[in-house]
Order: sequence, then C-alpha cells, then structure tokens
Amino acid sequence: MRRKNPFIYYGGKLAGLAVSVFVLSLAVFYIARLAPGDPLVSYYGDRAEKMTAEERAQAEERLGLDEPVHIQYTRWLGRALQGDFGISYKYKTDVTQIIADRLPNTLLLGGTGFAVIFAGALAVGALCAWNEGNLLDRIICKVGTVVSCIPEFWLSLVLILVFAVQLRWLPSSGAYTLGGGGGADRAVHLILPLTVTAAGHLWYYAYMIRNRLLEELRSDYVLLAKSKGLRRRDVLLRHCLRSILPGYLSLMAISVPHILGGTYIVETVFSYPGIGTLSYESARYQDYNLLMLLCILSGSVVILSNMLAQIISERIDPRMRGEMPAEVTEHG
Amino acid sequence: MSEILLDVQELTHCFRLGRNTVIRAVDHVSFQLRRGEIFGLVGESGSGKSTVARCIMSLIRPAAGKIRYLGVNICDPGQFRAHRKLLQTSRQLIFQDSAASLNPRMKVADIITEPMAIHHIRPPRGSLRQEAAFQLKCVGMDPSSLDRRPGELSGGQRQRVAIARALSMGPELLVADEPIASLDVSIQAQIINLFQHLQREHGFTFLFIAHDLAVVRHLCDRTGVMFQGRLVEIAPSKELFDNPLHPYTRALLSAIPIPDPRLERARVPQRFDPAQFCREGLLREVSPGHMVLREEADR
Amino acid sequence: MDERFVLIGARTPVPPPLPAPKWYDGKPVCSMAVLAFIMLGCLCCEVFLPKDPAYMDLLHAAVPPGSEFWFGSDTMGRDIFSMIWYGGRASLLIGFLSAAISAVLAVLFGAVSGLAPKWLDGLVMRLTEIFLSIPSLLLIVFLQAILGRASVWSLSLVIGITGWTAIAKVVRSEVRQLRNSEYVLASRCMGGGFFHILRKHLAPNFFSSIMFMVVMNVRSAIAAESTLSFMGIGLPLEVISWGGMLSLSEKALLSGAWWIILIPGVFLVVTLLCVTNIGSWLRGEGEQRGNNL
Amino acid sequence: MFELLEVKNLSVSFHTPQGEVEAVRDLSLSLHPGEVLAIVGESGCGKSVLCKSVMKLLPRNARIKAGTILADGTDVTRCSQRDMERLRGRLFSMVLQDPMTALHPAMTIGAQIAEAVRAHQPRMTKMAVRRRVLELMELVGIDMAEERYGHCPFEFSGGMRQRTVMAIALASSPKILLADEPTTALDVTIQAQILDLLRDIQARLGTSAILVTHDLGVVARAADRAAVMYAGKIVEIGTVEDIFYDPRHPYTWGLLRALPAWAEEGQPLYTIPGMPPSLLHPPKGDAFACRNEYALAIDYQEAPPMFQLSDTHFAATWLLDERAPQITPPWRGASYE
Repeated sequence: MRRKNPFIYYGGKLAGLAVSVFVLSLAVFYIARLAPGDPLVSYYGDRAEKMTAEERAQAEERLGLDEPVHIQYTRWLGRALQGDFGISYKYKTDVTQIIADRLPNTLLLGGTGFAVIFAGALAVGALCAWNEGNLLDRIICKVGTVVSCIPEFWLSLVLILVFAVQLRWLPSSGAYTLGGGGGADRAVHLILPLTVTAAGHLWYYAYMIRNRLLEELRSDYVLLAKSKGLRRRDVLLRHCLRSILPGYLSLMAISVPHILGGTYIVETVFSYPGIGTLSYESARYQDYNLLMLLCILSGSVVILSNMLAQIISERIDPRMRGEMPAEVTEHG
Repeated sequence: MSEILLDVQELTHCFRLGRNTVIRAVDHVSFQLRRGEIFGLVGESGSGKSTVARCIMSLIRPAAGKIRYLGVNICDPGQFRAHRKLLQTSRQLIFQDSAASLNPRMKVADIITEPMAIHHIRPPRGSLRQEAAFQLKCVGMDPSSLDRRPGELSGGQRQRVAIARALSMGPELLVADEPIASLDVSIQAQIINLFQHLQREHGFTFLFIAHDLAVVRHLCDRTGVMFQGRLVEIAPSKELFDNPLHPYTRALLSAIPIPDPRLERARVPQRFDPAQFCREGLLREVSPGHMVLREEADR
Repeated sequence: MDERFVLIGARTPVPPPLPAPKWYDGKPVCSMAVLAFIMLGCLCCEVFLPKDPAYMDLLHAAVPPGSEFWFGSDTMGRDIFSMIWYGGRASLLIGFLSAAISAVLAVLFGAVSGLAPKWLDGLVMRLTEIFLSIPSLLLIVFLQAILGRASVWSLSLVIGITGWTAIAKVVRSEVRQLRNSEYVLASRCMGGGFFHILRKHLAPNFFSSIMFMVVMNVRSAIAAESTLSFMGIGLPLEVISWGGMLSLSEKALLSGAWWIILIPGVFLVVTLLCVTNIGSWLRGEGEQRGNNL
Repeated sequence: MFELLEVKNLSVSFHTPQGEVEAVRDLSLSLHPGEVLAIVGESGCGKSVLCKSVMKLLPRNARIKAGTILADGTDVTRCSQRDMERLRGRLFSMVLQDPMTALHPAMTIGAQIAEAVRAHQPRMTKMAVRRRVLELMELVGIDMAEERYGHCPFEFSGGMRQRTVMAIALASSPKILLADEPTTALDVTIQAQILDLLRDIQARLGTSAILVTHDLGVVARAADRAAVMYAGKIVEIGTVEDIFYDPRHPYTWGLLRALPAWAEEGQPLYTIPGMPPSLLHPPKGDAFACRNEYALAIDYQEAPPMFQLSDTHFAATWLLDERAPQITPPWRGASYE
C-alpha cells in the first residue's frame, strides 16, 4: 500500500475548496443580479422611487451597478481578494463589520446547538440500542418521531406561548436584555432557541445511531466479543460505537448546513440578532455585497465540512485506506 | 474426437488494486472445450476461475489473449457485434448465488422466459407461459410455482429456476460458476444429478466451476486445476485424481477429507507452500490429454 | 404383526394451511385513516364549511372557540375552522406537487450520475454539493424573486427544486448497486439491452426503494411551505394555507390567543406525523422485501 | 461418568412474524471431558442454535422454552446476564463460521486477543498481557507474531483470521470449545490445516470441543463422537466408528450414500428426495418420514424415542423397535477402495 504525500493530498483538497467557492460566488453573483428588484431601494430607501432618470444613473454609477455583470464581478473579485467586500447598501457600513457584530451570536447558538445534538444523539441512540424493544426504547422512539414532525417555527411559537407568555419564566426574544448582558442573561436567552434547534434535529441522528448500533450488535464480531467474556456494556461502547463513529462523524459534518438552516428560522422567530436574520434581509432587499459575503461564508462552511467528512472517513477507518475498488473493464 | 467448441488461448486479465498494485487474476490460461463434454475447473478462492468464466461469457474484456467460440473470436468487439445473437443465445451462465441472480420482483414464469423475450423468439410450445411450464417440468419442478417469486422458493428450487432459464434457449455452451456451493448437502446431490441428466439429454457442452473436488470427479469428463491465476494441470478426471503430477494438485487432492474415519486419520495431508510456486513455465503434455505446468528449465 | 409397523415409505406431506394474513397486518392503518380523513375533508370542504374562509369579520376578531366560531377566529376575524379545511388544500397540494417535482429531478440526476462514466458522475455530484451548500432559505428567496409573485404553483416549483438533492444521492447509489447486481449481469449476459434492463430490472426494484424518500419529501415540503408562509416569503396573505394562518401568530402571541397558534398547528403536525408513519412503513416494507430472500 | 456438558430436553423457539419456529426440539446430549463431539446436519436443522443456546448468545427473538444445560455443574439456563459474562471465555468459548466478519474490522489483531485475555484477568499488567497474546498467537500457528501484533484483520488471509479467532477463543483456557462450522468459509487446503490445528490444540490443552459441521469428511477427520441432527432433533448419536461403519438411522444412511466420494462411476448420485421440513410448523411424528423410503406407518403418527444400541450408540427410528420389519441397511459402512 502506498501512502500519499500529505502536501499533495491536502493541497488538492484545498484547491478543490477554492474552485468550489469560486463557482459558488459566481453563481450567487449572477442569480442575485438576475432577480428583479431594485438595489437602490435598499440604499436610498423611499427616495429611490422619486428619483429622476439622471439621478438614478448617477446613483448606479456610484454603486458601480451601471456596468455589465461580468465586469462588476471581476471588480468585486479583485477587491474581495484584498479583503474588501464592499459596504452594505442598507446599513451603509463595511460588510465585514456588520457580520462580525452578528457572527458571535449565531456561533453561540449554532455551536452549542451542534454540540447538544452531537452528544445528545449519541447518548439517546446508545440508550435506545441498549434497551432495544423495551418500554423505554419504545417511548423514546414514539416521542422522537412526534417531535421530529413538528416544524421548528411552530415549536418555537408554542414554547414562547407557554414559557414566555403564560408562565413568564423565560424571555421571548433577543440574545440579551437591552443594556444588560452578562453571561447568565445570555444563557437564559439561549434556552428556548437552543431547545428548538436541538429538538428539530436530535431525533433524526439519534434514530440513525440507534439503528446502526443495532445493526452492529447483530454482526458476527459482536458474537465473538461476547463469547470471549466481554461485558455487554464494553461490547456496545468499545466495539460497536467505535465502528459506527467514522460514519457518524462524517454525517454530522455534512449536516452542518441543515443545522445552520434551522438556526436561521429559529433566529427569525426569536428575533435573535444573528447571521440568519441578516441573510434573509439581504436576499430580500438586494443588498448585494452583504449577500455575497454571507453566501460565501456559509457555502465555505458547508464545503469545508463536506471535505472534513471525507477526510475523516478516509482516515479513521483502516478499511477505507487499504481496500480500493477493483476496476473492471466491461463490454457487451 | 469431436470438434472444439471453445478455444481459450493465453487468456490474461489483471485487476488493478490501488494505484500500483496489479493482481493477475488470470495469467496465460489456455484450454479447449470439445463439443458435448463436461469440463471441470477447480481452484481455491482467488485462483481466477470465476474471472475465466466471466471472460468466456463476455462480461469482462480480457487484457490479452483470445477466446474463440465456434470460430468467432469473442474478444474482438467487431466480431462480437456481428455474431451477437448467436453468442447471446447459445452461451448461458448460471451463477453461484441464485438469490442474487434472480430478480426478486419477477415471477418464475417471467424469469424463465426472459431470454426469449429479449431476443423476440417465438416460443416453440405456444405461449411463453407454456414454455416456462415445460422448462420448469424439465428441471423437476411443479408448474404451480410459475406465479411465485424467488423469495418464496427454497435455495434448491431457485437454482433449478436459474437452470431452467439457462436451458430455455437450448444452449450449446453452459457455464456454471459454483452452482452448488451455497446449497445443502442433500440438495447438492439433487442438482448434480439434474445437471448430469440434462447434459445427457441436451448434449450441451458444460463448463463446471467448483471448489469441491469430489463433485468434479463425479461429474466431469476432464478437469483443469487453477492456482493463483495459472492453469497448473489439465487431465481427464480419472487420470487427474489417480495420478496427479503438479505438487499443488497433489496438495489439493490430499486435503479433501475422505468420509471414512480410519482411512482419513491414517493420511498425512501434503503441504504446498505458495512461495515455492513458480508462475513461469508452460503447460506440457506428459501423457495423452494430461498436461502439467512445468518450469522452462525442465525442457 | 402390528399394523402401525408396516413399511409404507416416503409420502408427500400435506402442508398445513397457513392462516391468511389480514389485509391490515403491519400497515399503519390509523395514520392512513387520519390522513385520508384530512385529505377528503380538504378536498370537499365546500360541502360542509359553515363560513366563508376568506371573509374578514372585523367585529369578531380573535374570538375564542365557541358555538359561533368552532375553532375561534383569527386576528382578522376569519373563521379558523373554515380556514383549516380550505387552507389544507393549498398546503397538501404544494406538498404533493413539490415532492413530485423533486422526485422527477432526483431520478433524472441520480440516474444520470449512476449510469454515467466516472468523470461525469464526479462532476454531477460536485455540482449537487455546491447546490446543497447554498442555504435553502436563501435559494428559495432568490427563486421566488425570479419567478415573481408567489402562487401555489411557483412555490411548489421552488420547494421542489430545492429538495431533490437528498433523493438524488439515494437514487445514484441505488442505481449503482442495482447495476452491479447479479441479475442485471445475468440479463446482460443473455443479451438484454439497456432499455430492457431499465424497464424489467432497474425501474421496478428502484421505485420501491425511493418511494419512501418521496413520501418523506411530501412531509418536508408541507413543513417547508408552512415555514415559508409563516416567515412571509411563501404564499401571499390572501391565499389561505396552514403556514399562512400561523403567520398572524405574532399578534396572537401578544394577546394570548392560543387557539390561533395551536389549532392550525395541531392539524399541521398530525398530518406530518401521518405522512411520516406511512413513509417509515414503506421503508420497512422495502427492506423486508429485500431481505426475505 | 462425569459429563462436562449435559443438555437435557432442550427446546428453543424463535418468534417470527410468521409464527413460532421450533429450532431445537426436546434435545438431549452430553459431552465427555477431552473429546471432540461433532454435530452434523443440514442448514436450518438447529445445530448452530444449539451452540448459541449453550453460550446463551441467542438473538433477542429466541427463547429457551424448556430443558436444562448443565455446563461443568452450572445450569446455564438459569444464569443471569452477569453470570454468563463470567462464564463465557473461561468455561466455554466459540469459534465462528466466517472469519471475515468475526473480527472487528478496525481493531488490531493484538488488541482483540488482548481484550480476550484481559476479560478474565483485569489486573494483569500490560507487559504480561502482551506476552500472553504472543504466546497464544504462536500456539495457533501465527508466525512473526511480534510483527503481526499490530496488523488489522484486512491484512490477513482467511486462514490467518481463523487462527486469530481460535487464539481469542483459547485466551482464557476454556474447558469447552464450541466450533460453529469453523472451516466452511475456508479453502480445502486451509481447512485441513485448521482441523489439524484444532485437534492438536485440543489434545495438548485437554479441552473438549463441539464441532458443528455439515461435512462428513470433516467429522471423519476431527471428531471422536458424532451426533446427526435433523429438524431440531438428534436422530443418531455414537462414536465416529458407530456412525460411519454401522449407521442405523435412514437419514444417516441417506447422508452417507449421497456423498459424491462414494458414487459409482457413470451412475447418478443417490439423493434424499424432497426438502427439509419447515420448522415453522414441524410435521407430526417423525420429521424425516416424508423423505424416508423406509418410513413406517407409525412414523407419521408418533415421534420415535431414542433406542439404545450399545453403550455409545443411540438412534431415534422406529425401525429399531422389535415390532418393526427387518430391513437390510442399504449402507454397510464406509469403504474407500
């Protein structure tokens, strides 16, 4: 077996990433400009509608919107490569600045959500597999199926209705109380959005873990491990979990966009100041520069996590490294 | 001596494993099948016997070598295309795992008549269904199974259906790739008898691939032994079993357990170290019809 | 001599009659019945609707459930009971339509990718990946903007276009697996052409295995419609749908009008649950059929 | 005589959606210390289930309905999960059929054997465990043990993997080794090596073994006693000589006669007609009756009891009843020219 040169290996992956991001930015740039709508409205507000043709032309020239799209794109690309992503039409400040303000909130929500889903799914899945067919397993399965059927926005509404409006235990919106904002305050504001984010996805992964574990538990090597006197717990945790982990890790890496998409909706319902609300606004109001950066950010996260998933499954599992599919030439 | 139906010459095929490793699955294999004979191809797993079968059935295009069937070089795409219908109707293949080689969603009747439907052949017994019932009876099954699906049949019955499908076209050459390996002992005997009976009745040429030497000895007229992609010995079955010449053949024969405890325990199996195996060399005829792989230096 | 000890030899046994399986065995009867009930109710709602679902009775805005408004009225004074049955049409239609659209797209792309040579397969899969990496919410907003004013048809198209990637991947791997299966090999050996194999072997085996994905897509399409309409980027307010009804919930939250939020939501969730149950039954069915060999 | 393993009236059933499958039906059996007992039968006759019920490794839908399994004086059927964990590996352990799937694909060979060593000696030092693992690897004939310690199963051939499985099974010096078709998935030449290794180790360590197989050749090579199973029951049991040279049950006759090794040139093979019965609804009386050309009328009504022929030889067929007609056995014992 020949080891690949790590520089070539990772270099190739990075080049692939760069190409993908380039194609993505091109696609988003063109689609955004194809879409009908007036970017001037988001810059000048209502004033844009009362502009004379001359004023419009001037304004478009100032924003660089008068030239053909491909020139606009090259100009944008040139600046972007130097770290200048332009200004937001709506907020009239540097795009990077706006995103930098909001990003920590989304990272906090998405990151903790991801961690909760990752660990929770493992725990719940393993618990169910351990108690296969028992009352506990059946109850968890039923509850999980029902919860996974509830759309996130409605769950948010119900939770707000119960905990914020009726019981008044938890705040209904925002990331922190205006003026205040200590760690505890942020944590309290995080509870409901986090619950919704986790509830929407947790069962999907937990159920997958459960089924994969059960599949593993029926395999021959488990029989052998048991017959050598290992305890059931050790078999489950040390053997079965170990063999499903690479698959799970890569699945979780691929699932980043889904969880990200979920936080967008949750952010909107809870008026949580994050990237989600921002990208929704920017797409609606043709805030081109903001939109581009947001798309590239989320796109790179997704592509990166896809690659990560691939690398994980190639690295962890020795079978992947050793056996390559035989090539068969066919005809007939 | 009857005419040669299939002539395999210097057949070679490689599988690529990874970037640098290439495995020679079949390495300069040559043999001939005469019309109407049963030829056994024996070898352990990974010896390349299945690859030979697939090359003969044109499922794999060999890397080198020639296969002439009824005078047609089937490795040549042009000749293959010119004689496509002949090749596809008169050669039939039976797989090891009948569960996988029968479409689980088709009914037995449709499975058996699939080749006819493909080539738009008018069934000689009226309708396709009657044809299927007839073929099913030929392989010892009741026509009541016509509307069942493979999942509702037992392993032996499924293999019978696969045989019926292969025979429905009246083939000249039947290739069976380990057709009994996944069956029970008592069912194996039934299928072997069926093969023997059908071969006598139809007179097709039969290439039987197996790893069970006792079965091959019973069924086949001539036998070839393969090891690591090379054909190491060919001889009439009786001759091969009574007087094996290649050390690998000897080791293989001595490893088959004899179902007699006293005899069996008195025997010491011969070992054959794969490291000693010399891939180079040629098949040389030592007595009429008996060929052994010998190193060049022996010449 | 004892009569019982007479040599009579082998006799074919008469197999005991197996108890005929009941038609409902293993089927999710309850889910099917509830879903059928809801669908039927939505289809012929004109027959029994007590009020015009679109009529805004501003004098009776946000009335709690009672004898006049069975399920209460919303903040614009419309009767929620009538809206649910009427609005279900749009929601269900969008669900089925977009699932159909994405299934067609997925089969197209997946089959091409599964049957194509390696380089084309790689290219298609890479494109799919990039497509997947645009957050679907943004994609929907874009597409909506391009298609202009949202209607049931345009929204179905948009949701359909964004939802095909997952099925496409399954289709691709399924096609690859089937293509290498022994019965396809056997058929090729007998001279079966591409279309013969496609019709006889690939299509039947593969439809059953993607059926459950399609059903699951119905579910996610209904959920997506409601989410979009709720966020105000789906159907316009005048077109009644379950999601649209919930978009009024912000005012309802403030006034504590729970029925505006809960009752349409419960309908939505029950429908989704029924579809999910049917979907997972289909999946189990497919697996069992694959295994009973 | 002291019996290492005594199975009495064991019945095991599987609960499937189609109904109850009676895999093992009222089966009794004993294993003497230091012997190899072969269990022969076709697939689905319940021989594997018997093995797994001794170790209580049955799948979840299976249940031991009746009977006792006394292993070295302990009734296994009453043991709790924890007790079984303590017994497995030390009292009995298992060699599985397919070495390709029996080993954890992502763990090194050494680690898997070491796990088995440590399962019953948790206090052993790392060095001692390693020493023991290398010793075991040598015992089962894996050379270059030091080097192969860190290899993963996919780098091993089938024979090597089966040796590894044997090393794992022997790690805690069990008294009983249950080998479930240990050579079926292997090539003939490897099969001979593994069988000889099994005999060799068994003789050296004084282990008793149950060898489950469908191949009478394997029985002849490696077993002291043999039990023939059909449809969840033992139909004949005796020493290997009893079974091969003086078989009494029609099914044993059929099995021996059907072997291609005994076939006469140019003649068709003898075949047992029909198929094994489904254990979903086992037929009344003797399950073999409908395939048995020597079936008596009573075979279709009542299952035969075990008739004792000698100290070691038992068979369950009504032909041995004194009221039955005298039959000349079609098989007068093995004779290889």
